[in-house]
Amino acid sequence: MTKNSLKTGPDELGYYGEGDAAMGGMAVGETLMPALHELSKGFEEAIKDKEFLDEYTYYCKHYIGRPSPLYYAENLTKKLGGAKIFFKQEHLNHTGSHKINNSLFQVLLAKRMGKTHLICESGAGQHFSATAAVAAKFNMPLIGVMGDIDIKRVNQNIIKAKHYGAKLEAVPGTLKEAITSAIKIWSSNPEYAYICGSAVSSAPFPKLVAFAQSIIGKEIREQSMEQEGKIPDMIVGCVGGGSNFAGAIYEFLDEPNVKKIGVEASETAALSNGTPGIMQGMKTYMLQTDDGAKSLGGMSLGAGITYFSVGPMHSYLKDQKAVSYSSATDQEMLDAYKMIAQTEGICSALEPMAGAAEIIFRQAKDKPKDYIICLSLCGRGEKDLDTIQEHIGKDFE
Amino acid sequence: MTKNSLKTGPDELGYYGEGDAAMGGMAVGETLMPALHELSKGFEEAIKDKEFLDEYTYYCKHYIGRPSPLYYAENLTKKLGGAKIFFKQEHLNHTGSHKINNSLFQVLLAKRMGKTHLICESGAGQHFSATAAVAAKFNMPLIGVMGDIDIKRVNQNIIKAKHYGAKLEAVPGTLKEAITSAIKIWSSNPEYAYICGSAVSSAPFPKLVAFAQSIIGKEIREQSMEQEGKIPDMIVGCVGGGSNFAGAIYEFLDEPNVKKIGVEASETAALSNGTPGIMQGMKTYMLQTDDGAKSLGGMSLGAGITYFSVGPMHSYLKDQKAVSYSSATDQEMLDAYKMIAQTEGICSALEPMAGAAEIIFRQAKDKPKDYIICLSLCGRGEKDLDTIQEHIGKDFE
Amino acid sequence: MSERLDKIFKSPAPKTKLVSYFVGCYPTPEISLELIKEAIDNGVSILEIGYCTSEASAEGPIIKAAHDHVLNNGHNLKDIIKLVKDIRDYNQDVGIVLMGYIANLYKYPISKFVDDIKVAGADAVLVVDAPHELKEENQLREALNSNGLSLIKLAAPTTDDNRLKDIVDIASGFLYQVNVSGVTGVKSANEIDVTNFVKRIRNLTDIPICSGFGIKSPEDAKKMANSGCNGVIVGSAFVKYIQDNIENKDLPQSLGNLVKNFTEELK
Amino acid sequence: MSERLDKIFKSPAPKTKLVSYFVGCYPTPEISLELIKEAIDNGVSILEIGYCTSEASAEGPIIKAAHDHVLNNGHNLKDIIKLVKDIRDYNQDVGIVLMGYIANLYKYPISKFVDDIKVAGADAVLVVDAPHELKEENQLREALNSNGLSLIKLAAPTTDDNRLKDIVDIASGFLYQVNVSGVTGVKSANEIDVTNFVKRIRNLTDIPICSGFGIKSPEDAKKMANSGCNGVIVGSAFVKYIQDNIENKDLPQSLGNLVKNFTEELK
Ligand SMILES: Cc1ncc(COP(=O)(O)O)c(C=O)c1O
Ligand SMILES: Cc1ncc(COP(=O)(O)O)c(C=O)c1O
Repeated sequence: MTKNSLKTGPDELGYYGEGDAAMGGMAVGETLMPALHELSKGFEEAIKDKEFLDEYTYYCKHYIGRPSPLYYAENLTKKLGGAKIFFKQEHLNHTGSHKINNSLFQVLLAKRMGKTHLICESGAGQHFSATAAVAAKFNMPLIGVMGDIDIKRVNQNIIKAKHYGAKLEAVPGTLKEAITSAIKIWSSNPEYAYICGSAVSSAPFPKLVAFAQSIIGKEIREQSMEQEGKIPDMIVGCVGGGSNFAGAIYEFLDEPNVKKIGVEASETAALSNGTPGIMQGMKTYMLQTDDGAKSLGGMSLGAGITYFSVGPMHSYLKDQKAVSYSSATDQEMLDAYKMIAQTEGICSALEPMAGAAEIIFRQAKDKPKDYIICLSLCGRGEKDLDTIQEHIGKDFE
Repeated sequence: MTKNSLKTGPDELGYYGEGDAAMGGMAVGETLMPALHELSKGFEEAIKDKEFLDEYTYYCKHYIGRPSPLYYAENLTKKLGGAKIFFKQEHLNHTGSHKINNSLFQVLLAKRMGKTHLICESGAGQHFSATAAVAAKFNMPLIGVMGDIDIKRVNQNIIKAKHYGAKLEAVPGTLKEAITSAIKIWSSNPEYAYICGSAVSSAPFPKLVAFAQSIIGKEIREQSMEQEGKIPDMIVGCVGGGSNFAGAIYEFLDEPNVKKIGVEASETAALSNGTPGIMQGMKTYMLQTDDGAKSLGGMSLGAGITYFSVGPMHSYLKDQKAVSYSSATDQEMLDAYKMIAQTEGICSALEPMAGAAEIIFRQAKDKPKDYIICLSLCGRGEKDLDTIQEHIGKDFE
Repeated sequence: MSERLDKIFKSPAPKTKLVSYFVGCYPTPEISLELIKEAIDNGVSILEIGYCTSEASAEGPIIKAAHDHVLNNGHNLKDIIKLVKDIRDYNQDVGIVLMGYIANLYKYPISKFVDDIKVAGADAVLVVDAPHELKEENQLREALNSNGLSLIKLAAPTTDDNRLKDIVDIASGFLYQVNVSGVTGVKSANEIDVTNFVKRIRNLTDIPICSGFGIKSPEDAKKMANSGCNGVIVGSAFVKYIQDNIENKDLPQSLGNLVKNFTEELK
Repeated sequence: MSERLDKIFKSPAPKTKLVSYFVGCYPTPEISLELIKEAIDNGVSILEIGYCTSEASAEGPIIKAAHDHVLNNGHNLKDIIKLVKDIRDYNQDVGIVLMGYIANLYKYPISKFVDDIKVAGADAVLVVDAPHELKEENQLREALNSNGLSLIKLAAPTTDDNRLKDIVDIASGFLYQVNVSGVTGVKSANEIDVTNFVKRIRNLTDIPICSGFGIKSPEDAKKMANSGCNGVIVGSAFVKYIQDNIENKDLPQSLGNLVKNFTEELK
């Protein structure tokens, strides 16, 4: 890694960038600091261990079903009449989203580190059901924490996690409350492994999660070269905590010719509308009151991107002007869902439809026909069917 | 193909085997006979057209996400303590089952034949949602027929199909009533393409569907050779109409060393408990009254294998003693579901759990450790979560 | 080849024969016989007596409901053959065609079926889902032919000339010309289409042609009679009438009147 | 380093200091001040005045409920600093530690925060989620130190000796020894564990040690005092008492009595 690479960060203490502007860090209670250092060490050792990496690759292939295809969305492309649009089909992964790349990696790491119990938080329940699947596979008990608002709207993931043998801990609220609660449970059981679901929280999680998800971008490069003879001109993904998008762009961070757009839910668009703050273990852009006392932000239909804050790598990349960040409304996501269901026969989760909306309504049309846009299509729609029916069900009658 | 190959059949009129014992044929009304001959011709031409086959292969890879992994179910293997068990992970396909292999093939064929409208029937709704996805992708209107009992229990598939733009036609009953109704609709619109969902009905469907699904077995061979250095000793799959199992075993039909077991639902075990008859377009084993006036059979929890009859290829293979057929009860399927969810972290559809039950309760234990059993894990469980909760939900509390 | 059917079509009157479909044993064996007697008395030339199967693939909702009723009452092909015998005992001139699906015949099995219906006095059999591609059709056709009975073949609007040639080559008794694609009792037949279709068949064969599907009223029947066909087939219209008046004590008589309305137009 | 804290720990009486945690401005700024005055009058040596953040990650249900109450009433760090000033006006000897999370300080921002609390009369700050790995901890610590104030550091059961060395090296005022892993007010502290932990710390430093988490009753406090620590910290027990008696007009006085029950055991 070169000195001027965007891939070098974060430093040992989890900082992306330097000086006061650095993002990330470790803002947690003393009880967990040893666990975080242990995890850092375990992570750095593991990724030098070829056997471990081979094990990860093995299960990526056989259990998750990787590589996920890079799919030319021909009908959507023609409908929009501009850029050539590709979907990175993460929704075809076992358990239905990109989350399992990370769950698998972290559970394998926990196993390597001799951990026997797991905790996780979840927003859309994708991370919970993915981690529960992997936990079953590696025979470790799991407690998953979720907000009651999310529990209602993504019920299937809860049932699946339960069938895999995981226990659910319900708290009032959504993802941010689940994260705070998960940290509390971890503090009470610091010998457990906390399987963090996005590129958020204290170091080393943002780095570790981005590492696990970076397989997405590596495959995009290979597949795009093989299929199109070049890498994409633009990569777009939704951003909740930012893990799928981090995974999609990491490979291309040092290639400024690849334009990168992360799309948040407009109700919780930390990068577009927030300011730097320190909450939930990290310094990063977030929506909070001026005095720093309260997190803010409304509700998006995308349960997994209803998060007032964002992973620190993205705050850094925003400050570096290396990546652009925008946001999409509920209506835009629903419109994108409908268009993609009907043109491509893909029932997507709502979260990635934030990215799709950016492409459909703002990016594709005015681009030349050989301009390649790759969308991280990071989740399938089963969990959102009730929500979609409730809002635009009549459109399909 | 050699004269004595089990792969040669069926003959031009759709018969598997010879003389009075031959199974299959074309037992449909005159109105549809020309359409069936046209389809036969279209099929035979298409499979000689490299461009067409390449197109199928292309979408298998990019749209469906093939190859599906051949996954070593290590925990289940250890739990049972006998044979080495592999899952052919068809549940990871786009739309969640093997059905899309066939939907894709038939819709591409329909397109090649200049068809503009599609009809299909469905039991578990997997074939409906898969065909609806492909229909959306190739921009063809689709009418799907389902029994009202099934519509209730696999509701998510109906919603997805609707989102893809398909129309649902509800009839009282389950799969058999849906098939009869679909044929009636086709008779009224013989210029439509009927996308038959299993290896059943009049010729050329059994052959055509088995051809489309045979990609499963081809991949099993390659993957098993690569991973294990040999082909499986046994292949097990559930049998409703028999398409996933046909697809899994076709490749190995002329290899008697590969033991093959098809597992029906015990309530509708046509091959174990039925006699030859002619209904729904084909001569085959079926459950019917002695006088041939009424189809019989109870209800299984596996919507997709609640079928009183079975594809004629299987009847032929049974008569030839080339393949064994057994059956599994609801309780066995539920037990297998639970075991696989908890040991492997896979939430399977109930149908393939008929095959899993055969392996778990009757095949694996007394086999040597290097004996390879491959299960066709042909569908994911989301559609069945309500049913599972209703029956064994409390087991997971 | 059935001599009785031959004789019926050779007879100049009525100009156009009325072929009427009844679901055998519907609503009960006794009433079914009464209805059929009235039909005979009011000028029907040929009776199609339907036997039932649960997976019938060519029946619209009207006939399906009648089939379900008979199946639920437990009457099967044996009862239908008995009905045929009773009809034949009542009348020796009317043509009797057993009509249904291959499922029941296969199980009967076929050779015994032919023996039994011959004894009962039937003239022909029409099997909806037994095209000549089907082995059992070949067996049945051979058994019928060698017993002086007919297998009634169908020609559909989708049947092209090549295939039509094959069909008329093996047709016996009369050719059942299906007017519209689809199930019974739903679509209406179009006069011009039917006329053209009759012409297309006439170019290939002299066999009597009976035109069926989509004939709902005496007026329809009259129009279709102009197409050049030798007979018109009415099914759902009669079954529907029976359904609608099932509680009516005078049903046989009133059905007879309805049949007369048709036969009057076809004289 | 705060001279006042130094003086408190150098003073021989009480033998074990009572450090009591109150949620600042809870239930209201006025009552909060009354409660704290009573605590002072009943022998508390050091006050921890909690300021609130919505994402507090170390608080159990009791303190979380109080935090939510204060946040919902719209009181923020500024109001807490005003409360500190009022307390200091009332009493010049009691130690005052502001306790909370880095979120609010960062936004204040830190340098101004230190200026303001110095003026208000606080002695130290304890930031739950600011380990020495955090840049803002370093800034805060430096600013406090150069203003004669202390940053209170924590040692947890999970902190190993190597890390403990780093912590005691930078500790000031006293060391907050966390007795149990977890959130406030849930688990109970175990006497033997605490004694061993105090010994482990004592091996490395002479800094006063205050032992907190899991001390629920005067008896608990007395037991913990035997561990060799210099102070015991009681938080949830007082907050819970306030919660349970929030409607009580005599709450300040009765809280004072409760505090006295503790201080009596620690003399
Ligand atoms: C389908 C899906 N997409 C996206 C996200 C957002 O997470 P991230 O920003 O970490 O990719 C989630 C989180 O639950 C999700 O389930
Ligand atoms: C998941 C699944 N498995 C199996 C089947 C049975 O079909 P077949 O026997 O054709 O494979 C179905 C049919 O709907 C299905 O959905």
